[in-house]
Amino acid sequence: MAAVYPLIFAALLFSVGVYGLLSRRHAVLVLMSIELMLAAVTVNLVTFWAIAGDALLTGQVFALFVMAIGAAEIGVGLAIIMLIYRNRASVNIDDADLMKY
Amino acid sequence: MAAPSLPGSGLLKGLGLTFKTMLSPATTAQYPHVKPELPPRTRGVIALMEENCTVCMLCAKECPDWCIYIDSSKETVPVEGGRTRTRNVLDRFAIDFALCMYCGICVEVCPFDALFWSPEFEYAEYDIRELTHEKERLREWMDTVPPPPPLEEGAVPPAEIEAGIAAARKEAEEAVAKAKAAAEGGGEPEAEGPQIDEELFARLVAEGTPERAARAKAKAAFVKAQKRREREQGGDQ
Amino acid sequence: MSVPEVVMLATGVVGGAAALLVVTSRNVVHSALYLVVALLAVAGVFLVLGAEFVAWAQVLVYVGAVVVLLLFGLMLTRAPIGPTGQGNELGKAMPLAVALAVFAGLVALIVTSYGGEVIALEHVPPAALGEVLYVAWALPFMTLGFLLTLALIGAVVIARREEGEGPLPEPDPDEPEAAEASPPDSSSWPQRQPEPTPDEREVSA
Amino acid sequence: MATSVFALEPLWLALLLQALAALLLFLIGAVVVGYLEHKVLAHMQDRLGPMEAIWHGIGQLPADGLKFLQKEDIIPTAADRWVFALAPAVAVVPGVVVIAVLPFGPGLWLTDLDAGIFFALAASGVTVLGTLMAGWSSANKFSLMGGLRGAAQLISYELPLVLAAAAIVIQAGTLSLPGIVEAQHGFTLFGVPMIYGIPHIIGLGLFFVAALAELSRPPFDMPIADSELIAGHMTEYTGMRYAFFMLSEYAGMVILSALATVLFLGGWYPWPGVGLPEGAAGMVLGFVITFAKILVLSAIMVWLRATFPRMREDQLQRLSWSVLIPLGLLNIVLVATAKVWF
Repeated sequence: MAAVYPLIFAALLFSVGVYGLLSRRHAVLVLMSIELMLAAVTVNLVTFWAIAGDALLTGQVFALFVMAIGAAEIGVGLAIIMLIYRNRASVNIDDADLMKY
Repeated sequence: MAAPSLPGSGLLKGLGLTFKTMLSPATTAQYPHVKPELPPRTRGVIALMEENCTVCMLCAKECPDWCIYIDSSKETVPVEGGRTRTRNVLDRFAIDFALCMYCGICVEVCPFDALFWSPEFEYAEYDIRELTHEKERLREWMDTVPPPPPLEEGAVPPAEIEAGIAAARKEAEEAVAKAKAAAEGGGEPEAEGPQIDEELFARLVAEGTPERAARAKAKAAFVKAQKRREREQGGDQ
Repeated sequence: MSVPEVVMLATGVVGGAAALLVVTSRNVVHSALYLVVALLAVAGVFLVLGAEFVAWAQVLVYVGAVVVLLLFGLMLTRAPIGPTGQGNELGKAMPLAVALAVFAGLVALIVTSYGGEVIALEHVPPAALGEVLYVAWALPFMTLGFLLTLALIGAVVIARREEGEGPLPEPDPDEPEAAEASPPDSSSWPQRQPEPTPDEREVSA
Repeated sequence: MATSVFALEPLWLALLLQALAALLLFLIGAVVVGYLEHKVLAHMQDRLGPMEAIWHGIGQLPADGLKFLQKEDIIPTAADRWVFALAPAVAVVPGVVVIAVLPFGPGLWLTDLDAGIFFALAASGVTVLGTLMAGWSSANKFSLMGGLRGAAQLISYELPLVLAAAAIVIQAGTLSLPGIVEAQHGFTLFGVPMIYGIPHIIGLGLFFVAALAELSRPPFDMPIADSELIAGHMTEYTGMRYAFFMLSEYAGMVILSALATVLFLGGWYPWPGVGLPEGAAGMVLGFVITFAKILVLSAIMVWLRATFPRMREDQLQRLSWSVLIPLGLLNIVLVATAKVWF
């Protein structure tokens, strides 16, 4: 199977994630975009492992690691969003600008 | 203080109870296949004894739901050798069981025992309008009305029934006496004074009670005893 | 075209379309549901590539936990039925340009570098993955576990409601009229008033 | 190890037969367990349950299915149409998919995945999405509360479930479900052949309690909670869509009972060390034994439903996070220690 298919799929996911991250202001949507980018990274990792044929399965292991990081990130990120919502009654990330001044 | 129990023993006790219940036979009545055993005073439906109805309208007036419909007309009855009389004829008697709340006031107020409770309950209809039942149907239900339950052991019978029995007996006795007198050849019946309980009278007089009061008391006791005797005889029949 | 390529193309198209819908949908909950589809497509790609365990882990962790957590968070903050006004500024030229540039650059890079590369698909049993994970990668794996524990504790600490920090502000006992004069707005969830921003403070001062 | 009876050529025929068999097993399992629940629950409440359909009500569930089919399909005006319509399917599909890896007898499985138990747990975790989608899209506050409770509950109880299964995986040394059954077949405790359920009694308890909570069955039925939330996420559903939710609940009972059977009760073997005859007779016997074990476990679930009142939401969360999960971790440590020691 040609290697470009999964790689282009990963590139598509990543750029869609970039677009979402830059254009959307809803905090949870931003988290989702980050998840998309992380998923693109895992696809890349697994694809490169499949191309290289590593005996230590580095790509797969790192994909698992990225997943764990993603889960941790979602947990902490949502906790922060909940806190902001409780204090400011908004989930718009532009409203969370208290530290700017 | 309750003895300290193992944690979780309450849970096990509950499980045991449900398991025991599962093994015991179920109490469900398989209704359409097995008819329920209804108590004798079940308020299933109101039946009409059409012959007893005098169109007094008491039931219709007392009904809180106004669900009894009565139509009647006057009919003249020729009487031989006298003036013609009029009487009420029942043309329509209907109860709307969609409105009826089964309070039983109509049965209670009917002065002529024309309305009864029947244990019949299977008269459901698909259309609510068909729940208005006419007197023919109500009369049919009369056949399902059970006889009044027997009186309890040692209960005092209702006064009006007792009076009726007493009157009937007296009439019969008089007839017998009259017949006897006729047979004996027209001898005047001996006018008996009121009988008294001689024993009690003697005892009361000995105790110093005025004679008139003692006589009255003795007489009352005698009448009471006689009534009891009559009742016992009636009960045997 | 071989069977794996067809499956890969199909999952790729579905996943890419779902990903696009995630960032363009006007309804945040729909976005989260499209994210499920996109992540499932990623799991499908893993399956085609022979990484079975990673694929199931993707389903268990992402679909079973992360997206559910996201939806849960969405519904706890605000559960809108229908489009929401918040954070839906579409059609911004800048993000679109950046995303397109990233995509074009990546595709050019991939095609020039891996244009002719062919993957020899092989299936890796979970046992083999387990062996390398617990032998060669034991230390990073444990570090990761430590990180996850820290993240868990951190999330609990952040989201925990402090003692006395109720959803409603305590009424001031000195000014009973004020409390009566402003009945709580029944249309909104009872919540604390947002603090005035520094600008407002300056204006009032 | 035996291979699947479905390993035949050509591929499309095998796939078609597998799909059909999975659907059939799903439906039959759900209907049988549904009937079991009707009857056992009834007798535990001093009732008889369904008695009219065919004989002692055995036709009741198919009749109910027919009735659901002809019911009007109502979608609330304010509902999110697509999500509302899709939610029951999302709740049902994982169940059908999981059936594919469950072994119902020697060779009687549709496919033997290397990561079978992992796949089963991952796929059954997707069911919660159906609950959430239904709860949110109904545009009803009871539904939303039910959906939220369901999500919170399923996330917290997924962990003890996976932890309990992980201990068995450590013990058996394989993730494959038929592999676990075979490993259990050769398991001896101090020289006596033994099912895993006896030394792993903690794991069995954890798995069972977590499974009950995963299924939102009483005493953990807060997402449905008919006395407070009407029917939770199912409040607005009618007809076939509602039937799908019921089907997924009953099929979930079958699936989790089957998983518990494989993990703790020796699968299709009557007892470890006691073999089955070769060939078709062994298959039939194995299927009967597996199904009997599944029915016993399902009956216990019904028994618990008949006995215990519903827990409170905070009690539920506390039970999971401060009792079951620490216990599950401790169980893994114990099992791993014992595995290395002996």
